Amino acid sequence: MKYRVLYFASLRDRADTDAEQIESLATDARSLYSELRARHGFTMDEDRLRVAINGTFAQWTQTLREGDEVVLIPPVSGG
Amino acid sequence: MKYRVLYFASLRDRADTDAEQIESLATDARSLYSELRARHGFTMDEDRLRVAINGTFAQWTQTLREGDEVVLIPPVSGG
Amino acid sequence: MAAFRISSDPIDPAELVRALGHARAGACVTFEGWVRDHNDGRTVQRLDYQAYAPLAQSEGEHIIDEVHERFAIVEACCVHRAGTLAIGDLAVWVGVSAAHRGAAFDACCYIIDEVKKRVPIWKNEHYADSESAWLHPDNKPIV
Amino acid sequence: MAAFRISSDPIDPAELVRALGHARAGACVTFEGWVRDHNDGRTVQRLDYQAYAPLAQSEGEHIIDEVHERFAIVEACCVHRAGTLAIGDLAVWVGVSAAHRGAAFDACCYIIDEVKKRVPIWKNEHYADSESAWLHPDNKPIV
Repeated sequence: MKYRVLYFASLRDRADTDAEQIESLATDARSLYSELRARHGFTMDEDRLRVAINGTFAQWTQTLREGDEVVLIPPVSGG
Repeated sequence: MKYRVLYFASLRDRADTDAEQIESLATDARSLYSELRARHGFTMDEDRLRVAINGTFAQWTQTLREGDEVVLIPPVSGG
Repeated sequence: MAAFRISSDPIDPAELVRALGHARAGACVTFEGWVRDHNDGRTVQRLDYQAYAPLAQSEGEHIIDEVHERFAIVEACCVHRAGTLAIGDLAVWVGVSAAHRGAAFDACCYIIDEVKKRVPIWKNEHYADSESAWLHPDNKPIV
Repeated sequence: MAAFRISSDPIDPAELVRALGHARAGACVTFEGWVRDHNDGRTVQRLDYQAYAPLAQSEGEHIIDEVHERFAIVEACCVHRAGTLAIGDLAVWVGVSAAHRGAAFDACCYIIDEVKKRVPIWKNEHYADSESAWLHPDNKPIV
């Protein structure tokens, strides 16, 4: 399936892009992140990240649908 | 002895003056306040007031000297 | 400029905040006390503040000294109005800068708590029925 | 105007405080987060903030809704900067008005705590040695 993935902060630097289209067999956010770790060499474990799907915080186990926007949220540091 | 007494807030309203010279036999702040209560009809007990002598918070038992400035401090309500 | 003062003129928060600025300060907490239109169930129309100025000044400065001893702050300042104020007017301003926000919140809170407890300033509320009353710290009128 | 927003332009606290004013509000507490010249022992020269804007907006609005539910306040507002900031710049502003000061302090503190925990905004610190590092909430750089 095709997903749109957005990257922020250190993940954006590591992926060297702010967004990309991904063609993947992953059907949930967790397995998609495993693929992306392998692809970009992300070092952060999944339990340090949160995931948002289509603009809303979601569970790693949430089933993905064709065209979903998946956003990996590293620990935030606003303020 | 002669003292200068300053009044604030409800005590000023009751005494109908902000300051006065008092000729008194009182030798400490407590006995001076007793006299002033009688003179002006103040209703507040001494334990609701604080006293300042010559610009500094003082004890009711502090001995007064000729010319001291005695200030009766009702419960404050700034802020 | 003294870090505590009684002012007959309106308070300018922007200017006061600028004076708290420092390159090592990452947090600034301010408290503003505004004249409310009600107290203890009565409609308030305006306030007068009376101060015993010399002792208010020295007691206010003591409080500022205390927060520098007790909290890891950079700067602290408090200005209290005297005179007649209308609803919505700024009656008291407290500002604290610090490296981190915890100390700034704690110190700001401490200053206003202590000013209300200890500094010889009195509030006379004028009510809609044209009565007025001096308040003491639990905000009940003194009869 | 939304009670939470991300701004690319400098924040104007005076204007924001005015919007919190209300005749029944007797207290206003503000928090300002300023860019510090140091963090974790390193000299900081400037910051960049990156935000995931749509989620930052909705999460920020949730936080403002929460304080209205939890605390007896009148108004609450938070504005967070995005983009590049210099030392001393105002990075985040929080303001809360309330009838009484306790609720204003508590709500202001709650907002900044939750914004720092939950809102998807990231700080990139640029150091004197021309390195830079993205921070996470305990303020340690992420390698």
